Order: sequence, then C-alpha cells, then structure tokens
Amino acid sequence: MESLTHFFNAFIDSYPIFLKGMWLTLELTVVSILFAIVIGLVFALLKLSNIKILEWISNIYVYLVRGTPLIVQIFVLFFGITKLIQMDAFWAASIALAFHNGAYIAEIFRGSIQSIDRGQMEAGRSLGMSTSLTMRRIVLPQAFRRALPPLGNQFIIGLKDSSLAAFISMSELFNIATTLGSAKFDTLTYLLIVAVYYLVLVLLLTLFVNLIERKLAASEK
Amino acid sequence: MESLTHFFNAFIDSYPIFLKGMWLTLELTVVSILFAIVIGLVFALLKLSNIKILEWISNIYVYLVRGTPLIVQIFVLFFGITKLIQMDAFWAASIALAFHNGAYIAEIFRGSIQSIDRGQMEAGRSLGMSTSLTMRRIVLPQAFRRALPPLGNQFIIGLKDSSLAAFISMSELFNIATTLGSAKFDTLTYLLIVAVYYLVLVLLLTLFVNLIERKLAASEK
Amino acid sequence: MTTIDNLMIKVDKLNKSFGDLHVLKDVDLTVKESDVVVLIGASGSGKSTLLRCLNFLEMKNSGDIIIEGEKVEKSTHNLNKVRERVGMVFQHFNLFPHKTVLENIIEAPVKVKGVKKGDAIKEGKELLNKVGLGDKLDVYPSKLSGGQKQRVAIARALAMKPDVMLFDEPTSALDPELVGEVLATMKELAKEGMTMVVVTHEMGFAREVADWVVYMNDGRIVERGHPNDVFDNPKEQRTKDFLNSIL
Amino acid sequence: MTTIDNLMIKVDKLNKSFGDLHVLKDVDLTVKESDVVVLIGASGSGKSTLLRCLNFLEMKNSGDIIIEGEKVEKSTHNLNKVRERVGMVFQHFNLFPHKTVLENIIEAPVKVKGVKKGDAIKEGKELLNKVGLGDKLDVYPSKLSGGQKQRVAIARALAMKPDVMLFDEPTSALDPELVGEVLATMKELAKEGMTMVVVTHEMGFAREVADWVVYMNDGRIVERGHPNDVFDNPKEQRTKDFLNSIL
Amino acid sequence: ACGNSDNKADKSSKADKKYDLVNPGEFTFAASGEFKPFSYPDPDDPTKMTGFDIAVGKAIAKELGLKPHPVKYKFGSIIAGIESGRFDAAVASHTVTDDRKKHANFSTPYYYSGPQIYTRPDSGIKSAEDLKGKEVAVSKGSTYASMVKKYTNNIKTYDSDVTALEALSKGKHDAVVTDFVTGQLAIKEGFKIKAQDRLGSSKQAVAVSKKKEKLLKDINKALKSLRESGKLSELSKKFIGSDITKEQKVDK
Ligand SMILES: Nc1ncnc2c1ncn2[C@@H]1O[C@H](COP(=O)(O)OP(=O)(O)OP(=O)(O)O)[C@@H](O)[C@H]1O
Ligand SMILES: Nc1ncnc2c1ncn2[C@@H]1O[C@H](COP(=O)(O)OP(=O)(O)OP(=O)(O)O)[C@@H](O)[C@H]1O
Ligand SMILES: [Mg+2]
Ligand SMILES: [Mg+2]
Repeated sequence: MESLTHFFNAFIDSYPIFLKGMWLTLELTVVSILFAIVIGLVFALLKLSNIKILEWISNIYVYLVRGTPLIVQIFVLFFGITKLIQMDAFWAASIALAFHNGAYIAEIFRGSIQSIDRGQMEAGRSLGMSTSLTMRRIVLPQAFRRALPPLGNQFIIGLKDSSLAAFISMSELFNIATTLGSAKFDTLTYLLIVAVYYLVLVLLLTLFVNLIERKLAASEK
Repeated sequence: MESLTHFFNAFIDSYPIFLKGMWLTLELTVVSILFAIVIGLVFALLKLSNIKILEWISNIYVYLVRGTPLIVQIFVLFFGITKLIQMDAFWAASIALAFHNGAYIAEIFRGSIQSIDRGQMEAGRSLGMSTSLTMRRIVLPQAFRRALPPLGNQFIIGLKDSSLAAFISMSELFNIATTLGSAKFDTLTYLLIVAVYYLVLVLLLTLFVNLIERKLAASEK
Repeated sequence: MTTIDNLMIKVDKLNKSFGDLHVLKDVDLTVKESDVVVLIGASGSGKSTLLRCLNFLEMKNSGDIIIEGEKVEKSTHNLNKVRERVGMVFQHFNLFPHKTVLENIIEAPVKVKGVKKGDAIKEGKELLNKVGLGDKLDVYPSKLSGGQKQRVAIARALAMKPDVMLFDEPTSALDPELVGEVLATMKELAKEGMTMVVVTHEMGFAREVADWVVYMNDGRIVERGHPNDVFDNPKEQRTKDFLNSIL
Repeated sequence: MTTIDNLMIKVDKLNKSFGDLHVLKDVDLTVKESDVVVLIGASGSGKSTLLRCLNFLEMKNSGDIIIEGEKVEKSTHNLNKVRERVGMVFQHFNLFPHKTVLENIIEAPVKVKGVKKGDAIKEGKELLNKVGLGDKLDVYPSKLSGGQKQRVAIARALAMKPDVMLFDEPTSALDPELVGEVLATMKELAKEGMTMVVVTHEMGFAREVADWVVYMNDGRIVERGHPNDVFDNPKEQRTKDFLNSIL
Repeated sequence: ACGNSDNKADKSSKADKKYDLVNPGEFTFAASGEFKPFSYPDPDDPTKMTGFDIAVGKAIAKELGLKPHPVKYKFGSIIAGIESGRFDAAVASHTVTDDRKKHANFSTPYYYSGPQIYTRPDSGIKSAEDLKGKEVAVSKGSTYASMVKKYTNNIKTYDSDVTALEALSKGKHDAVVTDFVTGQLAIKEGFKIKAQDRLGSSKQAVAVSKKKEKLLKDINKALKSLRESGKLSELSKKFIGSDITKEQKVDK
C-alpha cells in the first residue's frame, strides 16, 4: 500500500520529464520506421529483381542485420560511422534503427509482393503496361495493404527497440528511467513507471494499426 | 590495409576471452530458450483452454511482455523481483529472457496448435481418447513439427537478445566487446570483432535448425 | 418395427442448436443390432450433426440418446467410455499423419483400453489384412491413396471393437475410381453383422446394403422405410424432389 | 486459306520449352482479320502457352511471330507497344481488386496511351454499357459475380482498342449458370468483326461462332478446319478420341 | 586511424582558430552523466546534465570566453572519442593514468579523490587483501578494474557506478570499487552498503586531445584562476558537500 503511494507520487512528479522522453522516443521511432520502410522497399525490390548481383546485395544486407544484435549495430554505427561523418546521437540511433528494421521490413515486403497473384502482373502487362508501371500501380498498392498487419507489428517492435538508443545517451524513455532511477537511488520505481509508458504507447499503436486496417478493408469491400 | 591488420591482430589476441564470453552467451541462450519453450507451451494451452480466466491470464502475460522493451524487463527482474528472491545475474538474465521469449513462443505454439486440423482432435476423441490424451499424443506432436521453423527463428532472436544481459554485468560476448573496447581505447574494433562472433553463431544455428527440419521432414515422408 | 431387447441406438425427440440455428428438430431414430441405416438428405439438413450427436462429439440440447439400453447423459456418464463403443469414420479420414498405418491402429487400444502392445499389433495386422492393406503396415498416411486412407480409418475404428459404426460420407472425398474399394469394405462389414449408420449419396450401396433408409430435410426426419419403398415409392413430395435431384 | 494483306497473326515453326520440357513444337498458325479461331486440346497440350507467346508473356525459343505483317522480335520491338494491340482475357479474370470497375478499365488507356482521363471515363462507360454492366461503375470487383468479373475483364481489354483478342478458357472458372452471359458478350464481339483466338471447351460456342477450329495435342497442331468438319468428320484418330472424351 | 577534419576552421573566430574547436565558438566537453554527483541528469530536464564535472566544465568555458557545450557519452569510450575528435575535452572525472596519457593529454587535477571498497553491511571484506577470489563489480572503462585485477579475476562491469552500487545493495556481487565520493552519497541516499578500506588516492583531471596543445595550456590557466578565486572550492562544496579540490592525506 505504502509502496503503491510511493509509486504514484513518483509517477506524478516525474511525468513532465517522462513526457519529454516519450516525445524523443516517438521521434526516434517514427523517423527510423519511415526510413526503414524506404530501405525495406528498396531491398525487397532488389531481392525480387531477378538480377543475381542485386539479389546478393539484398541477401547480404538482410543476413548482416539479422545475424547481429541490434545493440551491436547501434554501437557500431555510433562509434564507427560517426568517426567518419560527424553525426549526433539522434541520427546515429535513427539510422541504426532504420537499417535494422529495414531488413525485417524488406522481408515483409518481399513476402507480400510475392503473395500477390502472378495474374495481376500478367494482366497489367497484357494491357501494354511496362513491368515497372504495373509494379507501381497494380502490385505494390495491393502488396502494401497486405503488408500492413506485419508492418504494424514491426512498428511496435521498432518502438520498443528504440529503448536501446539509451545506451548511446539519447534521453528517450528508458534512459530517463535509468537516470532518474540512479539520481534518486530508486531504479525499480522508475523502471515500473517507464513500463507503464511503453504499455500505453504500444496499446495506442495497436489500436491505431487496427483502425487503419479496418479503414482499408472497408474502403475496398 | 593497415586497419585490417590491426583488426586481425586484435581478433587473434582477444579470442580466448571472447570464447569465454561466447560460452556464457550460449549458456544464457540455451537455458532461457529451454525455459521459454516450457513457458510458451503452458501459456499457449491456457489460451486455448476455453476457460475465460485462464485465457485472460495468458493474454495479460503476452500483452505485458510484448508491450515493454526487453531491456526494461531485464532491469526490472534484476533490480526488482530478485530483491525478494536472491538470484544472481545469470538467473535474472535467464529468467527475463525466458519470460520474454516465452511470450513469443506461446504465440507460435498457439498458432501451430490451431493450425492442426480439427478433425485430428475429433478422430482421437471418437476413438475414446480423452481430450488431454489426444492433445498429448496426436495434436502436440504435429503442432511441434509445424512450430519448428518459427521456433528456430525465435532461437536466433533469443541468441541476439542475450546481448542485453551485458547491462546487468553478465560477461557475455557483447559485454566483453565493450569492456575490451574501453580498456584498449578502441571500441569500434572490438564491436566489429564481436559482430563476427554473432554472425558465425547465427549461421551455425540456422544450419542446425535447417538440418533438424530436414531430418523431421524425411522421417515422415 | 423393433423389439426392445436388441435395440442398439434409440434417439428420442433430439434437438440441437448452434446459437440461433436450430439444426436438429425433434429427431427420433431407432437402430437395432445388425441394422444398416442409411441417412440421406440435402446439404445442411443435419445429417452430420445427428451422427456427431450419436458419438457425443456434439452435445444435444434436449431429448434422449439411448445406447444399448442406457440413457447416456454428460452428467452421469464418462463419454470417453461411450465413444469406445461407437466407432466413427469421417469424410476426410483424419488419419494421424505423424504415425504409421499400424501405429494409427494400435494407438487407441493401447492408450485407452490398455491392451498390451504385442496383442494390439497382432490384432492390428489382422484388421489391416481384412481391409486389404496388410502390406502397408509401416507406411505413413501421406503415401496412401484416398481409398487406402479410408480403409485404414475403418480398420482404426474397428480396432476398438465398437458395437456400432457411424460413417459420415466416407466416399465423398474420393476420386470416383477409388469409391468402390471403400464400399466393398463396408459391405463386408455389414455382412458380418456390424450395426452401421451411414450418411452417403451412394444410392447403389443404399439399395444393396441398407435395411432402412432415412431421409432428412431441414433438421427433421421426413421419411423412413426399406430402401426399395423409399427410392421407388416415396410418400412425401420433398423426398421425391430430393431423389430426382440426385439421381 | 488467307491472302497476305489481311493477315492479322502468322506463326511460323514456333518452338517453346520450359527447361527440358518441350511444350510447343513447330507450331504454325494463321489468323486473318475478323477470324474467330477456337483452340481445343487436352490439358497440358500447350494451348495457354501458345496464347501467351502470341501476347509475349512468354518468349518463344525459335520460330517467327508476325503480327499485322511485322515480324516481332524482343530485340527490335518494344513489346509493351505490341501488347497494346493484342488484348488478353484470362481464365481467372485478374481484375485489379484495389480499383473500382471503372478504374480497372481506364487504368491502361490513361497510363499507357496517355488518353485524357475524361475521355477514358466516357469510353469506359460506353464499354461497360456494351457488356451490360453500366450500373457497376463504382463497385469493387469483389462485389461482382464471376460472370460479371469476366465481362469487366473483356471491357478492360477492349478499352485499349486492340486489333486481336486472345481468350484463355474465359468461362471455365465460372459456375455453369454464369457461362452464358460471358459467351453472349463474346459472340457480340465476334459479330462486330473482332479478330479472336479462343481457347475453350464450349463446343456449342465453337460450332456457332468459330471460323476455324484448331486441335492441339502434345504441343503440336494436329488438325484444323471449319468447325463442322472437325467436329463431325475429324480426320485424325487422336482428334476423334479427344472429341469423344469431352462430348 | 583518423582525426577530425579541419574544414570548419575558415569559418570560425580567432579563438576557434587557435583552439581548432569541434563546434566554432563552443567548448565541447564530454561527461558520462552516469556518475552522481559528478555528472548526472538535471532533475528538471534530464536531457541536460548537471553535477560537479559539468559545473567545472562550464566555469572553464567561461574563463576561455567560449559557450559551454556538455555532451553525454559512454564513459568507457570518452577517451577514444577525444582521440577521434568528437569533443574538445572531457571533464568527466578521469583519473590520470599512464595508459590514458598515451591517448590524451591531461590538465592539472581539478579534484582529488580515491577509490574505496564498498560491500553489504554484513560482509567480511574489509581490505583489498580480502577481495581475493571475490566477485567485484566496477564501471566499464574505469581505472578500478586494473586495480582490482591484482586481487581477483572475477570482475563484473557496468556502465554506471551507481548501477553497480545498487546491484550490490540488492545482494549482487561481493563488493564494488568506486570513487569514495559517489559511495558516500549512495549511503546517504539510503543504499544498504558499507564503506571499507580506501585504495589509495587519485588525481582527476580534464582530458584534452593531443592535437590541441594550446587549448590544454589555456585550460590549465583557467583552472589556476578558478582555484585561486575560490570558485572551484565553492563548486565542490555545492555539489559534494566538502572541498575535495585540494590534495589531502588519505589513511591507506
Ligand atoms: N459447429 C457448428 N457451428 C455452427 N453451425 C454449424 C456447426 N456445424 C454445423 N452447423 C450448421 O448446421 C447445419 C447442419 O449441418 P450438417 O453438417 O449437420 O449438415 P449435413 O446434412 O451434414 O450437410 P452436408 O451434406 O453438407 O455435410 C448447417 O446449416 C451447418 O452450417
Ligand atoms: N511457366 C512454366 N514453367 C514450366 N512449365 C510450364 C510453365 N507453363 C506451362 N508449363 C507446362 O507446359 C505444358 C503446357 O502447359 P499449358 O498451360 O500451355 O497447357 P494447356 O493446354 O493450356 O492446359 P490446360 O488445359 O490445363 O490449361 C504443361 O506441361 C505445363 O505443365
Ligand atoms: Mg455432413
Ligand atoms: Mg491452359
């Protein structure tokens, strides 16, 4: 009971600070996912290009990203890339997260493009449309809709993974929790508080994705 | 060229330490995945039990785990729960990883159990077998085989996620990389070295999973 | 039509609904020992649901189901025990794909009845010989044709030594050239005096083997009688229409 | 059989393989303007492959394909341009599910030919009226019956004003009661003088509409002639056998 | 393997030119932000840091006539960051060691402190000798690791000293070696830990890139004037509660 009061007091005292962290978390997530979608699309198309060397490039990229922990990728980008190009932690984290999520999104797009009936491409081509026009106008729009549920899922994973940016000193939610925790010598309380923030964000994101899915489904049928 | 030599020298000098870290990484991964499989199976069965309260428990568990970052879960277990139960970092990390992976594995099992044709359960029951006997002898063995590819995938994710145990002082691969990096004032080199270790482990694991899948497929047809 | 002492199954005012959908309406049915009853009717008329109620894979809403003189209720009976006495063969075979043919057959006797494995194997082999698959013992179901699968499924049900066998469209998932081998096995079984309730569209089989034909429509039993009577002189207009549509 | 100046399609010693599988073997075919050619043959005989080669969805291995007097080669021609002149209708319609009926129709004229959107819509509406679907403009394909879908697909192909139309079993994915409406649309088209190559099993249609019937077997053209000749007096034994098997 | 490019030099002021600063007009210095009370997040705005190190860094900037620009960076990689030109200096409680001198130059010390052994209250560990074979946690990149290595091989590393102390108070590890100022503060904040022997004394100084000698000279000048004006002692009292800026005798 007492510790519950303590929790709520800490929650209320810290909320202005956490809201700032939440803002940064959201910025990181949105920026990195937007880049990741572009990256994912490019590598998915490379993989499906039927040109051996491009397929290889795509495979290697996916293998490197899927074969190493995200935290290693973030650190390598932070300590590596920024050695060559002066880049602040925000961009290092965003780019690391973008490339990481991009590999998973590439697989999502590849799957959803391949799941579109071959007849769609053939129908477009039989009307005199070029392969790339058919891809753009016919296949991709359908593939995109089909990719939406796993994309939403990846979005949630991206949100949670942005917590690792804390370790390259981004003051996002998790970093705020640990720094407040060590400043107040009370890590557990602030960890539980930040868990609440993440749960709410994930819940909102889930609802949002469901909403969009339902909208799209409704518009078509 | 010079930096390549530097990389190889560092690689060779550090390998005895990294091998120790690799051993710990593997221990963490294997222990946590084994527990996760048990946890996942239990919660999958709860979810499919048709008993509202058990379904709810399972849903809440999955939601809590999927709704918060792994690093938060690890820290909470390390600083929180273990206050009551004395538990060293190895077990705190293993249990955190087990519960985390368990939620994903529960969803994998749930999906694979549901994918088994209802007729299998009915056939078992029509022969006088009880629900639980049919589940054990007929449905689960088939579900397990079907779950193998996503389980293998989750195994790889678990391996990579074990890197976060570094932050609660486990001397696994990633911790060794950053510790060596800061001792030698050369973080990047050791990060790249550790990336190689992870890539090799993931590659071996992938081959291993493929092997098992092929074995199982062969034994049945 | 029946004397009380050799009654195998008696169904009395059976009702079954799925939610708002009233699927079985006051169904009465009597099956004597060694009877072969063929159930016919349009799709959705409730034939499968009736069979599944007899095997307690679905629970009735009201009415009585009396098996070998015992009124079976969920509250008073171990339904697993009842199912041991009532074998069922499904349209889609439902063999266990991860077990060999022989393992499919001995699974329930060993695990449910506690038959010794050696004995179960011996009996299993005999049953497989009987359905003409004595050479397929160690093969997995995926290697069998549809007709072979269905014969294994029949042998599997027989391995529990049931007193009645229920067949739900056992041949309708089969290519036409494979129907014959399954019907032959079923005829054999009927000849040996097995009590059988069969849902089928094979009118030739019904004419040749059935003691009774029961026509269902929209959850009710509309007409019943000897095959020749029902097929050649249906009393009800609905029966006539149905028979015209399928013949 | 043809004079050179009104030749629409001429195929000369066409060969096509998929890997080791030799699917088209020295196929010769001639289609004059306003001809309706019906292609028949057993499954796997290469009918679809031949149509797809004519539309360059598959690339021939050897032989010539001459469209309206031009020998078309991948190296010298923009195949997209050629396809504009050769419309194709598929067994499974392949409508674009994320576009309304009208959007399906105007997509290619607007994006490929650069027709103004307003004009494309006007022409699209006329075409839809012609196939009897003037009231379905803003409906998505998922709301249409199979027959309606196929009629939209025909309208979509016509919107590019092709000189030839290829049909690959346009009615074989349809429920029997929907076949008529599609065949009616095709007859209409034939009457208007459209050159058509049709793969179909609808022998009634072939008899009534076809100028020529071509029978393919195992990648070769075995027999060709007027419908009544081929159907009533097939010269080849294989043709006889095939006709017996499907009639 | 590389260094900072000089391409910003032409746009910068005279002061920048002589220092070759990372950001023109700014004194960019690093601190870990995980080392209370020396550097930690400002409770009012955790995106900013506060603490003794930060205050000293700001005071130096003022003396140099530059705008202070504190940067939060992993302690374990700060020296490498200086070497590769990410910041002009580090005011991050770096103990001066020979190893570190190979990678960066150091100013005159701005405070004196020393590592101390911390244990749980019921521990039998008192002195460095007692650490033999025990599990000891330290922060990553600190000098304590090499110090403890003489007694035990079982060393656990954390990113933050405070995290290590908290783990200790919750029953993890046998001991933590950290700066005695940090340890004392943790005890004051209620951590259930006990201070044992000190492990000698150490000097903490500002680390500066080897390429920026002029900057080092002026930082030393700035520190001198801060010391003489009493400003340094004042900051020490404010953040630490006592004056640790003067060399003191330690009971070893
Ligand atoms: N589990 C269920 N839940 C809801 N409705 C069901 C269920 N099983 C059957 N029904 C419905 O009950 C009705 C009767 O179904 P049943 O399968 O008994 O018919 P049937 O005579 O066997 O038809 P068919 O010849 O197609 O097999 C149908 O309307 C069916 O949709
Ligand atoms: N893309 C392909 N790759 C490999 N083989 C193919 C391909 N397309 C068709 N085939 C093979 O070529 C042969 C001819 O196929 P095709 O589809 O042309 O026959 P069809 O006469 O249209 O038969 P159906 O009546 O079944 O449509 C078949 O053996 C088929 O399996
Ligand atoms: Mg049925
Ligand atoms: Mg075909």
